[in-house]
Amino acid sequence: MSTSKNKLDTELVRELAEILSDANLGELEVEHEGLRVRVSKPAAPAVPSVAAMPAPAQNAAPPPAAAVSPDENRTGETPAPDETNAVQSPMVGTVYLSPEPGAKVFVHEGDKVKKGDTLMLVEAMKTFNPVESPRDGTVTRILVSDAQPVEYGEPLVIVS
Amino acid sequence: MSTSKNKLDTELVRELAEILSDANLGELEVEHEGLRVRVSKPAAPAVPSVAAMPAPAQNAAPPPAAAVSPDENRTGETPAPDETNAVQSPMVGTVYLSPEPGAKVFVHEGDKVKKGDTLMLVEAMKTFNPVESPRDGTVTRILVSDAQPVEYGEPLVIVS
Amino acid sequence: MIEKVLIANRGEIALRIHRACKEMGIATVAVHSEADRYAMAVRLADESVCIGPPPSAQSYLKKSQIIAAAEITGADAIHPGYGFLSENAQFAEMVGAHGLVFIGPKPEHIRIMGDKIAAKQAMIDAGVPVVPGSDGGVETVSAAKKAAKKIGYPVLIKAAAGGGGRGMKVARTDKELENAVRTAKTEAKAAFGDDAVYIEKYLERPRHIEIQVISDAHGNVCHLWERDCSIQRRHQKVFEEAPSPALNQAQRDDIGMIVARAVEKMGYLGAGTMEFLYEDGQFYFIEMNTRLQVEHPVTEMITGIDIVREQIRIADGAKLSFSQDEVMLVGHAIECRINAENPRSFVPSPGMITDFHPPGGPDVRLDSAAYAGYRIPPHYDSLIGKLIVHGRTRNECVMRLRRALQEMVVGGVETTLDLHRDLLEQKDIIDGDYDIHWLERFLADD
Amino acid sequence: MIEKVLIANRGEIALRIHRACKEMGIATVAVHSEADRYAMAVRLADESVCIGPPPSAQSYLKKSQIIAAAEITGADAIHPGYGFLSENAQFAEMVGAHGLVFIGPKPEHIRIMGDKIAAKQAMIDAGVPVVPGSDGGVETVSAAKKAAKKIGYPVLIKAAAGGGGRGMKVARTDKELENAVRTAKTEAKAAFGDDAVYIEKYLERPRHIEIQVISDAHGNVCHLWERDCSIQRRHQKVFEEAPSPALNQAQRDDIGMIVARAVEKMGYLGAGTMEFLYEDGQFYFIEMNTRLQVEHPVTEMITGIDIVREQIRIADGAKLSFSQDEVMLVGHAIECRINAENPRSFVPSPGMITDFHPPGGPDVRLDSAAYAGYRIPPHYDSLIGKLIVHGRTRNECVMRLRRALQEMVVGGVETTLDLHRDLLEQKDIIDGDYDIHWLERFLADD
Repeated sequence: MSTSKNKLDTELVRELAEILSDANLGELEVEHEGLRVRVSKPAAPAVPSVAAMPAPAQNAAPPPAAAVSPDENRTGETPAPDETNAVQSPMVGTVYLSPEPGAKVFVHEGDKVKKGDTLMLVEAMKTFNPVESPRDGTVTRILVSDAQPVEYGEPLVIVS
Repeated sequence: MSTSKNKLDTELVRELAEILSDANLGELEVEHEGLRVRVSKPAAPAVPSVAAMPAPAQNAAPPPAAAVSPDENRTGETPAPDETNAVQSPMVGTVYLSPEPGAKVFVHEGDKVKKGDTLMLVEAMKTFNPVESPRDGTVTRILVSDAQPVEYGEPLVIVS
Repeated sequence: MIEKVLIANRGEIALRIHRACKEMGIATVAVHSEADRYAMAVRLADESVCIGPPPSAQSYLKKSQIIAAAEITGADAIHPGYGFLSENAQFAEMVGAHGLVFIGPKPEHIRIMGDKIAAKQAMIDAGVPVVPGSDGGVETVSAAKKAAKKIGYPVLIKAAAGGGGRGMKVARTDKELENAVRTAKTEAKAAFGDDAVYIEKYLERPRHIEIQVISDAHGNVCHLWERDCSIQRRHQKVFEEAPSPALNQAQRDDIGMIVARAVEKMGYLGAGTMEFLYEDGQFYFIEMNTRLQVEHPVTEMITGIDIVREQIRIADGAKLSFSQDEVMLVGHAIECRINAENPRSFVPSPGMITDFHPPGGPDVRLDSAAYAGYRIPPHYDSLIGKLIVHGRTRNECVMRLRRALQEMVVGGVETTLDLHRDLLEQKDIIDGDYDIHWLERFLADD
Repeated sequence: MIEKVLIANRGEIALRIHRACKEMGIATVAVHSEADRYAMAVRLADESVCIGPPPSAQSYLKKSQIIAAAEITGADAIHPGYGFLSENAQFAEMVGAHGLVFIGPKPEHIRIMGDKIAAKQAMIDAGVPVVPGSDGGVETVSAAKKAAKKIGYPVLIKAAAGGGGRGMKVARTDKELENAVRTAKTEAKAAFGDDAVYIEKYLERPRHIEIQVISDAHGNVCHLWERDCSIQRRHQKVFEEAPSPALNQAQRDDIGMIVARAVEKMGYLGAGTMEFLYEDGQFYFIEMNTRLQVEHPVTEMITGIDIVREQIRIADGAKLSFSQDEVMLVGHAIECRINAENPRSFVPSPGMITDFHPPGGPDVRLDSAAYAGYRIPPHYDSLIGKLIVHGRTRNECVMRLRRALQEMVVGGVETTLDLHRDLLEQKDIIDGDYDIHWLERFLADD
């Protein structure tokens, strides 16, 4: 894992991703001198791969508590919000909406925030990690509740 | 990890993406002197059932003599004739084109025949069963050779 | 020396036989109806021959076509599987008359065991316990009443030529008996062309326990323990296990040796199964199946013996590859029959299997000819697979079976997988506490 | 009492652990990277937690994220599988420090065995035969020459911190040794940040034979016989079998007892494997893997023991469920590793598996997390399944494996199935006559 590679690769990857997007491709793979890069679009929600993908847990009848992770259940209850401007959890942990129990929450829906403002905390292994706003904007939706466990990449809040 | 790669690849990739689009292809892969590029369109929503049918025998590599029945091999050698007017074997057995060894064949290609005329015999378990023409017509094609084993429903001769 | 076997069957058992042959270096010929052109055994076999249109009577039951197929392919033996021609003595004779080896018992034993009255008499002669009943057929209603008085009600009226539960009636009084005998005779005549019926004691809550036996042409006979097949619906087995949760090792040894001795006395050749009802510590012979059984894999999993392989070896004149002392009994095995049927109404569900994902991992076996993209034809029975699971203990086996059932996916058709998932949650099943009526009661209550 | 296990791994071994848990009534938590959202273990687990982006360093190797996942799901134990964090002593310690059970050995044993020089010394102390070599590291070229003179050429130069064959050089003369030591030190420094190297006797045509051991916290230790893993390519095992065709029962008993006694002396806990080179009747310790091995199923198939189940029981404080006398050795088992790779160039072939049809029938096991429609991510190793077959004899096993390989279909990606089909036709494989260089020679000749 040489670090020099990382820098130079990401440039290439960015460029390939642009091409993918521009040319409206599904997948793109380049291999050259020991380096291989593949970029692909997420499978569109319409296509046959869904049908072809058996869902053992759902089909299999009485599995205890169904093989769906808790958070998937949760978001399943309400119509999925537009997550394009969502701030995602940078880590696995427990999310807190206020600095300490009983204190005021960092932000409410409708609040204006600046880039770098703390939106919430994620606690993992006894350390509290601030989740900062990536941009100036308005908090249009808070997607999690206080003290809820979150996984990596889980949308927490929408700032648009 | 040469840096030259960055410049060189993306140009080529763009060009390949264009070709893919222009030619309305699904996927395109190029390999040349250590460089491999693959570009593909997002999976189209049309195909599933055909692709979903695995062909164990054909894929499975070295099965002795391949899992294809002899007659399938045979018809595979020549372009399949139009079998709409084919007379099929009524049973499993051995087909004979003449009443006895050395005798003249019942019919030649091009012969005119009447409904009920004997076209060939199928022998099974020491009994000889005549195959009769189902209609008046012309023998346009004989699909089997003398003393060949045939299965049920195998096309023997075309009378049109 | 058998070098090419024609498999005169279809579905999972055709594939099972193909597998045994390939593992012995023997070439295979799959015969098939027009409806089975894309069957797994046909695709995998070295050669295949279409023998007729979809109806069984014109294909899988067509003796002449099957023998002709053996002739044109140069097969030297025929394995009949189960069902179809497997217990047809005339077919076994024809196979022999054409210089081919029939992989199964001698025609005379098929014939005796095909006649329930003769079979019962043969068992009495061989010292096998039978259900108390009329000594031979009952011709008239009054003869039936006399026999019933001797046996004691309730009694069962059975067609001598019957099988699979067809033509069976229960009577608890003289009056019920009158109707039952008349109806049974009429039905037997219509179904089998033979109106002979006989009477037996009707057991209230018996288990169905069967003993697997196998013998070679050199006088060696072994029993391979029992299978408990009490979980049945309309006399069709649904769920089978070995060993039976109801027997202890002494009972198992006893009945096994009784059966082995009887089979030895008969001079029976090959694999066979003696079926018993078991109630209150007593065994009652009901019939002998002179063929491979659907549920043979549960025995294979506890003994490590490949029964189909042994059948072929025996037909080829070889000795059994083990002695009675070497027959192991390791752990516990359960089989679930997976049918393409609605899991409650049992209405068949033929059609295209769109997804097929078998369970894997330790001690899980799937015998199935299904695959993703396979179209189940509507012409035959609805068995699409058998899931067989082994564990070191019955509890381990049950737990493993549960997780295997949860992994398995069959898409596009309805299957009885859900019934089995339900069964594995029932206390009686978990405890092994059931009789042959348990499943019907469970389904009625539900 | 362990009630919920977090599986800190991916692919087939994550599924393997999930299966063992479900069969014990234990709930499962699958952690996964963003690339593994649709992985089979994730779909089947009771709960799942995404722990990071696709690169292993940011997900499966991220200790804090895995422990956080255990905390938010309330898991009480972590099974590390193989690879990733399975032999990371620091992780094992962290798991314990957070009040969770690490399903694996004690950190100190992971640590000792992770250092090749310390491991070898520990084995010498415990009476295990080792490869003759330098007693500890060689600092200089002249020290290396002195050691090589004592051992006798050819010799092997190895990185103390190495593994998987990286940083190994052969030298047959003093001159070769000079270069080899210098290169090895440079490479070791670059690869492992530690330039310590040591010297061992180089065996010309050894077999790789490893002994599976397992011990509980109550002083009970059993060995579960050996596995022969000589068929390797670039030090990666390809095909494994048990028992080894090269050993007789006396040799098997001897080495098994030597290993069991050494493990007992160490106070080692859980499952582990001692790897040996074997040549001319002599065993030479090479390393001990302090974790579950990829090839553990071959041992499971000949012993009937579920090793993962035992690991969990041991971590939970239970006693081994068997004694050494009860460890069976029934028949023979072979495992084929099926990789998504070109079967000759071994170039990985990630992508969508369009068709997936596993083989079935008796004594065939498939451990695979693949399914039709699954997209193999390009970020991880290319193992997509392990086909393990058992037979009463080695010949039966080979024949069964052949037919199973012929049945199996994986469409959409290239796989090494064809390599295994080829191997099973080679006389040396059929005869069991091979050493650790056999496969490389075979591939070079081809």
